[in-house]
Amino acid sequence: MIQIRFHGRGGQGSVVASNILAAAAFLEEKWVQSFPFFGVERRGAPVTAYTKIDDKPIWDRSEITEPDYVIVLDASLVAVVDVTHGLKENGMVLLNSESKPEDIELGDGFRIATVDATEVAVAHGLGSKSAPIVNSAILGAFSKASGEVDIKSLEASILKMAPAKHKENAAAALEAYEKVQF
Amino acid sequence: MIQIRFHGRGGQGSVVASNILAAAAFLEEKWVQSFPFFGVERRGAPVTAYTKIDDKPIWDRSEITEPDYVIVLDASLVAVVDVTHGLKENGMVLLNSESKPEDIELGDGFRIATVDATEVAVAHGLGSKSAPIVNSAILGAFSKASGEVDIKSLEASILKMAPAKHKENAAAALEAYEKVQF
Amino acid sequence: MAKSVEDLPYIPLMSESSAVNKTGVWRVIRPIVNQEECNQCYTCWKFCPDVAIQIDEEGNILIDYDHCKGCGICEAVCPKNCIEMVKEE
Amino acid sequence: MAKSVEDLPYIPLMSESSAVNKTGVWRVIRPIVNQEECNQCYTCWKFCPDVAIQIDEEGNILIDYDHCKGCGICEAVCPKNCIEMVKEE
Amino acid sequence: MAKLTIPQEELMSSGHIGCLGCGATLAMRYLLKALGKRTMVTIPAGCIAIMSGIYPRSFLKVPLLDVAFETTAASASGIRAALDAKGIKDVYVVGFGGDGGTADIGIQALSGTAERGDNIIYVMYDNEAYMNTGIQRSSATPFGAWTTTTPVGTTGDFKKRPKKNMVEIMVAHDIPYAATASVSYPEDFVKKVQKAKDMDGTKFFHVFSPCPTGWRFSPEMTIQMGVLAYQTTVFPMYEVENGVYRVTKKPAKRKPVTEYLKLQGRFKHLDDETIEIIQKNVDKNWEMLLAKAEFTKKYAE
Amino acid sequence: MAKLTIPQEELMSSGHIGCLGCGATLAMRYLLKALGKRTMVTIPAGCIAIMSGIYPRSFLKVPLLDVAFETTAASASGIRAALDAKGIKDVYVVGFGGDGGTADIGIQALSGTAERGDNIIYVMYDNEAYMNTGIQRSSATPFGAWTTTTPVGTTGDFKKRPKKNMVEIMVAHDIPYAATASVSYPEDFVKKVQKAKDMDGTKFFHVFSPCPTGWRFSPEMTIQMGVLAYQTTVFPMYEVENGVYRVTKKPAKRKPVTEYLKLQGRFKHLDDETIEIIQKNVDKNWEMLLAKAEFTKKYAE
Amino acid sequence: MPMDVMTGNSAQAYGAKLARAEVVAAYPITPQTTVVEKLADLVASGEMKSQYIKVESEHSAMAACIAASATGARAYTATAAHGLALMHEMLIWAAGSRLPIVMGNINRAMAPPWSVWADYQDSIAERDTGWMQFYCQNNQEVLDTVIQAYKVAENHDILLPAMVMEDAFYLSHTFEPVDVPPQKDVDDFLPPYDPPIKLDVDNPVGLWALVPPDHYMEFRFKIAKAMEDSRKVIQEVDEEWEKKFGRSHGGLVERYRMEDADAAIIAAGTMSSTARVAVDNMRDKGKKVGLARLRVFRPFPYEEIRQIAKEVDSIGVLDRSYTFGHGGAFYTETAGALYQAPERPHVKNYVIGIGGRDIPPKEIEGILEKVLSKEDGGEVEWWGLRTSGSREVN
Amino acid sequence: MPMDVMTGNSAQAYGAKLARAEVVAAYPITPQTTVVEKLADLVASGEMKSQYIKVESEHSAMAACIAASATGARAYTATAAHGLALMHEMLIWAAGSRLPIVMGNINRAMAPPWSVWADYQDSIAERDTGWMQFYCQNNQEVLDTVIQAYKVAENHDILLPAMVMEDAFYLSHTFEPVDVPPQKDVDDFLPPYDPPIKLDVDNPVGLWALVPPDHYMEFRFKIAKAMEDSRKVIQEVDEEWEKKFGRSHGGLVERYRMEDADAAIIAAGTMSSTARVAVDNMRDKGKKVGLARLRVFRPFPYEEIRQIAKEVDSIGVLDRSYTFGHGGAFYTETAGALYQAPERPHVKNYVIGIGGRDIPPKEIEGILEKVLSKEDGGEVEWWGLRTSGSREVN
Ligand SMILES: Cc1ncc(C[n+]2csc(CCOP(=O)(O)OP(=O)(O)O)c2C)c(N)n1
Ligand SMILES: Cc1ncc(C[n+]2csc(CCOP(=O)(O)OP(=O)(O)O)c2C)c(N)n1
Ligand code: SF4
Ligand code: SF4
Ligand code: SF4
Ligand code: SF4
Ligand code: SF4
Ligand code: SF4
Ligand SMILES: [Mg+2]
Ligand SMILES: [Mg+2]
Repeated sequence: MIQIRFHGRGGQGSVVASNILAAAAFLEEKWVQSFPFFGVERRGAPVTAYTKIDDKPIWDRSEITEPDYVIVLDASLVAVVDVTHGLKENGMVLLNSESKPEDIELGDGFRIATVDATEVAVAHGLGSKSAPIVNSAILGAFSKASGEVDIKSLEASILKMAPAKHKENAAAALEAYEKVQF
Repeated sequence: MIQIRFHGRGGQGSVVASNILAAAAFLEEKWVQSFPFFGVERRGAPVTAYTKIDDKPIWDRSEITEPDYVIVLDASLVAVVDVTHGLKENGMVLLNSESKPEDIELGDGFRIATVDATEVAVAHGLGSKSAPIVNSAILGAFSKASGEVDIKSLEASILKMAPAKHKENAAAALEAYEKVQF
Repeated sequence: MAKSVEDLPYIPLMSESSAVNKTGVWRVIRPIVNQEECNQCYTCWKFCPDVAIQIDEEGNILIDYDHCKGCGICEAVCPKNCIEMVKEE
Repeated sequence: MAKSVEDLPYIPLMSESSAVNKTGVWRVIRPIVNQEECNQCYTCWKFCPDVAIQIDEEGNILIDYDHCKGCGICEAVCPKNCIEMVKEE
Repeated sequence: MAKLTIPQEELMSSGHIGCLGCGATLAMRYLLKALGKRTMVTIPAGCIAIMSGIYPRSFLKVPLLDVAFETTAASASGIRAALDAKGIKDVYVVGFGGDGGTADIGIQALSGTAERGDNIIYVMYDNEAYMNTGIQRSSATPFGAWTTTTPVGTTGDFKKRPKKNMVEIMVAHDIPYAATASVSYPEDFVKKVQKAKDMDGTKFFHVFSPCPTGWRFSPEMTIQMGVLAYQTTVFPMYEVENGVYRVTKKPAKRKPVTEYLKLQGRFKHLDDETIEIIQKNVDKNWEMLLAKAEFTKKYAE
Repeated sequence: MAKLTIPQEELMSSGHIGCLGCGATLAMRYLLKALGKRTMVTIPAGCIAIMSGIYPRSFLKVPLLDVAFETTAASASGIRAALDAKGIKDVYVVGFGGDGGTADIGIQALSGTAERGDNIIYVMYDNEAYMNTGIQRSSATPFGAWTTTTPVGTTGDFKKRPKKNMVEIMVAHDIPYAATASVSYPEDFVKKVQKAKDMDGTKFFHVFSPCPTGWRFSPEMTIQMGVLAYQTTVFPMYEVENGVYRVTKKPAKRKPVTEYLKLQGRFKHLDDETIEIIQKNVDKNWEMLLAKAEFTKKYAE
Repeated sequence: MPMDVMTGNSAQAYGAKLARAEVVAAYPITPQTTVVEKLADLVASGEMKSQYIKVESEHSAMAACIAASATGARAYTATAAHGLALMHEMLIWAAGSRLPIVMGNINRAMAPPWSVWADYQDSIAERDTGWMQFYCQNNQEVLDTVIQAYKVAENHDILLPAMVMEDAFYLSHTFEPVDVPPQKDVDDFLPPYDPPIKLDVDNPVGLWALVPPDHYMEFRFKIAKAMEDSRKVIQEVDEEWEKKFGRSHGGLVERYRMEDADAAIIAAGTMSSTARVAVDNMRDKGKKVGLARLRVFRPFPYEEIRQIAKEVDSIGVLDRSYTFGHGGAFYTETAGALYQAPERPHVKNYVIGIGGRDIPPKEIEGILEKVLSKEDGGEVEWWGLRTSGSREVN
Repeated sequence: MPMDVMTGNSAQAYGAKLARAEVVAAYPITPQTTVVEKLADLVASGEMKSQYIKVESEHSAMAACIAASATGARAYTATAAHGLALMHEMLIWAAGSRLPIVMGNINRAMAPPWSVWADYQDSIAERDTGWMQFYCQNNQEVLDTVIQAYKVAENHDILLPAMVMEDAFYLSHTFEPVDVPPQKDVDDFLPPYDPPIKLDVDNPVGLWALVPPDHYMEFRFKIAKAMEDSRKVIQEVDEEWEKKFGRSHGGLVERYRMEDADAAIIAAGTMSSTARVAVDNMRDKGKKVGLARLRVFRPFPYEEIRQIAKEVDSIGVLDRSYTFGHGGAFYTETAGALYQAPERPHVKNYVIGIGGRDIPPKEIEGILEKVLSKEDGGEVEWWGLRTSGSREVN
């Protein structure tokens, strides 16, 4: 089973991202499960979501404590949330950041990938510079950096599930797929 | 245990009568229990109430099916209710009626007493001819006819418990005590 | 009469008219119509809360003593004063 | 930190100020006051929903960045346009 | 045979177990005359719920749904929704509740129904207290009245707050039609029902229904009690159609409230001073009503 | 240092977890400024109930009682009764509920409290939907609005009934004081609270509290939104004291409603025709309000 | 000998008065109505000093009691059937709040169909709310238990609400001897309510909070613990009462003629009152039967029940309610408690008196015969159900 | 392989849509909200033809469903926690009315303190109302069970309402594969609602009545009987479903790896989903353990439970709720049912996951170890309770 944890802010679409990722893997005939951390967070507050992907039905419904991947939608969260908590040995953190992976300091024992999802999103008209909607972009990057889900499946899933601007979201994912660094 | 059943009409005070009788017996250091037949009767509709009197605590809470006495507050009920139902062999029916006991036809096997409680009540200003409040008067008659409870206790109990016109009610009881025929 | 469980429907539905309740037994005073004086204005019919006044084919007022409770409203509202309440025996 | 049952009161009473919630971490844009231009009208103070603007002893406006969420209301209401919202790093 | 002033058909049966001279039953009787057979009625707890007597009897000749005390309006909404789902359009749905079931425990459901604009007719028969349970105060109990929970006692503990004004509250809900009516004026009531019944939305009727048992007057006086309430304008007759007030019957000369109060046991403890307060309030309300009728006139379409 | 226009003392704490630019919290902040320390507040479910964040934190510096969603007013009555029983007279008791908790599920308790005349202050902070649960329609949602339960869809299923008029409903309850207020006009709000707080009986405030999250506007616009609601008279500022209406702030020139509507995502589906309907209703309500103010003037003592 | 004669509902009201309830919030419902009326009389006559809130529904009654109790006032209400059911959410609230409210409940059947008669579905359906439940067998017990209940509920180790049950009509409207103790003695017994935490402007805290999974369970455990501890306190308070007033009501389970019994019935309320007569009659015939009266159903007296299993071979559990889909609640919980007992008497459920069907002693004697004989015929029997083959029952 | 991915709440809404619910009356509450929102979307998009009443409270939601169902329309609602509690009176009303309403309930903890997380007190506290109760373990089961529930409920021998439970967040907000069957197939499976009696102007009768003690008991018996009969119907409907749609959900009690088990746990909802992993892990270590999932709690599956007692030596009953004053309801009822069984395995109650505390497989493995060892230490254990001495649990 592959376990992915998302960190974002209320209103940024982390939960939608976790669902789109699950749906993409599902298109590849995987069994999936995704869910938010169950809180009462308001817009702006840090939030967490999870996706599990497996070859067989997933019966375990408990929270993910040892993720294989961590996806951070908003780099400013790194300062306030322990994003790598429990991350598996040799796991990967994917950050929305202008920086290069090698410039990110998060500790040892895992891989780092980065993509400037904000730039990509804004370029595709997804939100504004101060409130970009980066979830599709970062998923595109995840596809490439992790290799866990095909960008085609992701695209299909975005086209189906994005709450609005389907094409723009799909395009952003494709662009971020190309731009991710790891 | 002595068991008394009252028949009256909603609004005529049969339940109050059953309670006053119980309270009177209680003054004589008896254990008592009185309660209405549990219905949803409106004013005017036939209603039933019960009083039990004993020398020891009364634990049995079931309805009276075989009364020793039946008290009928409104003679017109005789036509519509089987007032003597279950009445014990040699039991007594006390009727509010102008007639003499010997003129009352209710069947055999029990004693009959009558008192014109309506007249007595109206004479003491208790209700009107068409809606007399006869409960005190008939209890006075019961005291004499049954001998089960002293008129003094009854008087005390009426003075304490009558909802209004305490003295008039007590006087009515005393008068009916004198006038009852059996 | 009380029915046994097998004879009861699955829910306690009301399928019988309340007219089976003979509320006439509640009555202690009885309205008597003086048909002579009645002008068939039907004020009494209109105000009877017990639907106990009927109008027959000739337009006469009929009291349904099975259900009349003897409230006295008909007497009170009759503009012709042609209803009288008398004590039941 | 999670407390054990022995260390908890018998009811979950609220006895601590919500100020321990450092809602400043929610902020993605930060208000910066230009104290020079500020005329101390306190309009910003009045409308801050997060009680994150204080008035110091000299009457100056102070932003409590531990709690300011960066809503931008202060900037929007300032008649002197002397608050600027800048992106957090 | 004179012409009848209200429909002859009886959709309420005799044999119900209301008290002698019960006003509430008259309200039901007139209502059904006005609406006819294709009507469904839902009834909460209250005197009206036990009118049928015991199982398996019904005092109505139309479908009747007994519902929980506080749910009349929501139940009517549910019936309407079911009929709509089935495409049945020609049936009137009526919620028929007492003042307690309407103005107290049922006001929330009613407010919801009115706000949604559900297409039902709501009738509040008002006997000004919880009668079924034995004369406890309701919010519709008038200022000054004795009830078993405002028992006067030695401390003068009668009802101290004014009667809740349900028509005003319903008008504030922006409904197409709200009106008062009285069992003493069946023609007026029937006319109003017939006027409103086919309007879309929630229609509200506040029907004055004197109760000899609870108000402590002799049963033959029921109709007279409604007449006096009208003549004193303790209970005026009016309607409000889309916000426009109209007084439907206006007494030639208003009688003093004492003529109404003095006949009822529930007011017998009142001193002159308190009666004066009542008179003043009645005067003010009447004046306000006339003023509203005047000033909303221009909105009449 | 300029003179502050509202009291300086902060009885609401920072660190609450309302969204950026939350109007509801401003309503609480101003209210407590107006009432001061000797105040007890009871709060039902709703955004305001979770403002403290998690156990053991409180966002208020005065006693706070969390209560079930529908019980705000009854709870306030209970607190008042307890204080009365103990002879404590100098404490204000406040029920502070959202529009849903007040105008929908809590209206019955409120109606009861008002009818009894219990001596409390009730504040409805109005963000025009169930926000805590994610923007579902309430009865206070205005005509035309999108919410998640009036989702427009392909069938044009936006809210079709007008906003429930809580002030009118409360005025119909014959209470000493009812008023509107807005978080955009704290001085007006504070003044009204201070005027009413010592009156005996139930006092009602309807406080316009824009919600960026639910109305879909940018958080810095909260105050502006209230200003526009006032300037368009979508939400007028007035008070009703013992039945006497008074407009407390009157815009020099009324702006067209589009200026208010167009800034909010929840109205973005509206076509011109529907906006026209909204404008007409706003016009009519404004006119009626002025007329009431005019005609009730004479009852002012 | 008692000093007065009154109904169970008057006894409730006097209980509340003697306990000096400071806030009463109540709404009328048959057959509780005379409780609220009596309270209104007591207040209107100045005999009782209470703030009496005449609420618009039972839901608000309980909400007001909760708020009043949280503000430090002793709060009382009474209700029945639909009123109790309408309070359901608030009952859970009161217990979760740890507020020692006392409430009279007059057990009445639930509609539909409408019925105003005795039946326990109303209070049984509140068994999961965290309230203590006392079922009374006579009016004296009603009055005494209201006062006892406050003493238990307000104990700082407990702080849980309590219901004091009366059977519809069988107690509520039945007039019988009751001793009304002097106010002074009751004051000695029951000190003023003094909660550890309350709403107070001079010491402002918030009550209740949002509690995520990291602590909610622990707070729930505290309620469970308090309810467990209440067993001892109920027992002690009844003993203290006996010392002071000369009568006990049996603690959690009252035993009647259980000495050397072979068979016993477990019952509650007025059914157990009548059952004493049945037991006496059977004993007169030499049959060794006894009665265990469930005075308290919450907390469930499993120890006392297990003790009975040690003593008898056969038990009949009488339920005046039925939980659709399983069985009478007194029965299923008794059986559940007995599962862990080493002894294993024959146990059977008799569903009886539903919807107010009258229960004369001879019916209970019939059951006792069956229990004695351990005759089986199924786990649950609806006693007195009118079937096409059955004898006429009342 | 399923066809779609969705949350449990979407599955509820699709269930109602596929069942062609004619009237929906609902009120939002976390975590049910997305059910009402999804339904609003389906109606607003024209995909679902329903009268959707956006009521002002849950009490009115159920009242409207009752009235609609009595008028012959298929009615649906969904709620959670306080919403369910507020309906309590109406739940008893719906069952007493014999109306086959189906309701989704998203199990959430009750306040105070406020909590929006998974806990069963809400629905357990409705165990005495006469509703069937289904507890689901995944979203597929949610969708399927809504439809199955109508089929059971509307059976003319049953005519009782049913609740379909989802765990807060663990299903309600969890996105996972779900097969949405074609409308046509569902129409074949579930014929239109056609009650024997309904409100109808052409055939006017009154519904419900005042029923004195002479008949009330008999009507109550009919409900009891219908609920008993529902056991068979639930089983049959699930089998028919399997035939048609290729999947069963286990009837009343789903058995997992019970072959030759020495010990078993009884659990429900998502806890039993996670427990499968725990059982697998234990089996991998050679430990003979199994799982019996309570899919249905009302009617209580006592036969199935007794069957389990025949097979194993030790049983742990897991409760995500606690009845103050007795024990977890699944436990006390299981023990009650087992009292009459000839076998007598060791039985113990584990209270776990209260207020949404997360339950990883290793916690359940810990319980399974204990159950296997029959280690005693009391009848009830609060598993994972944070005490001063305890290990850190998540
Ligand atoms: C929830 C609930 N609370 C209380 C009752 C008891 N109850 C039944 S009828 C009634 C009074 C009804 O008053 P109203 O609506 O004015 O009708 P009326 O009896 O006066 O005709 C009450 C309090 C009930 N049935 N349900
Ligand atoms: C009985 C009950 N039903 C539903 C809920 C769920 N609920 C909590 S807050 C809320 C909406 C509150 O709306 P409003 O009162 O307008 O306050 P807002 O959240 O908008 O501030 C709802 C529906 C609840 N807590 N209790
Ligand atoms: S007395 Fe009353 S019930 Fe009888 S006919 Fe006249 S009005 Fe009708
Ligand atoms: S009211 Fe009098 S006159 Fe008129 S119809 Fe009746 S009896 Fe005749
Ligand atoms: S940005 Fe918003 S929260 Fe921050 S100080 Fe300005 S008004 Fe307050
Ligand atoms: S609003 Fe602007 S000018 Fe006024 S005090 Fe604030 S910063 Fe200064
Ligand atoms: S109490 Fe009043 S309303 Fe009720 S039946 Fe009797 S007269 Fe009619
Ligand atoms: S949703 Fe609206 S009302 Fe609620 S906290 Fe956010 S901004 Fe405030
Ligand atoms: Mg009434
Ligand atoms: Mg709101």
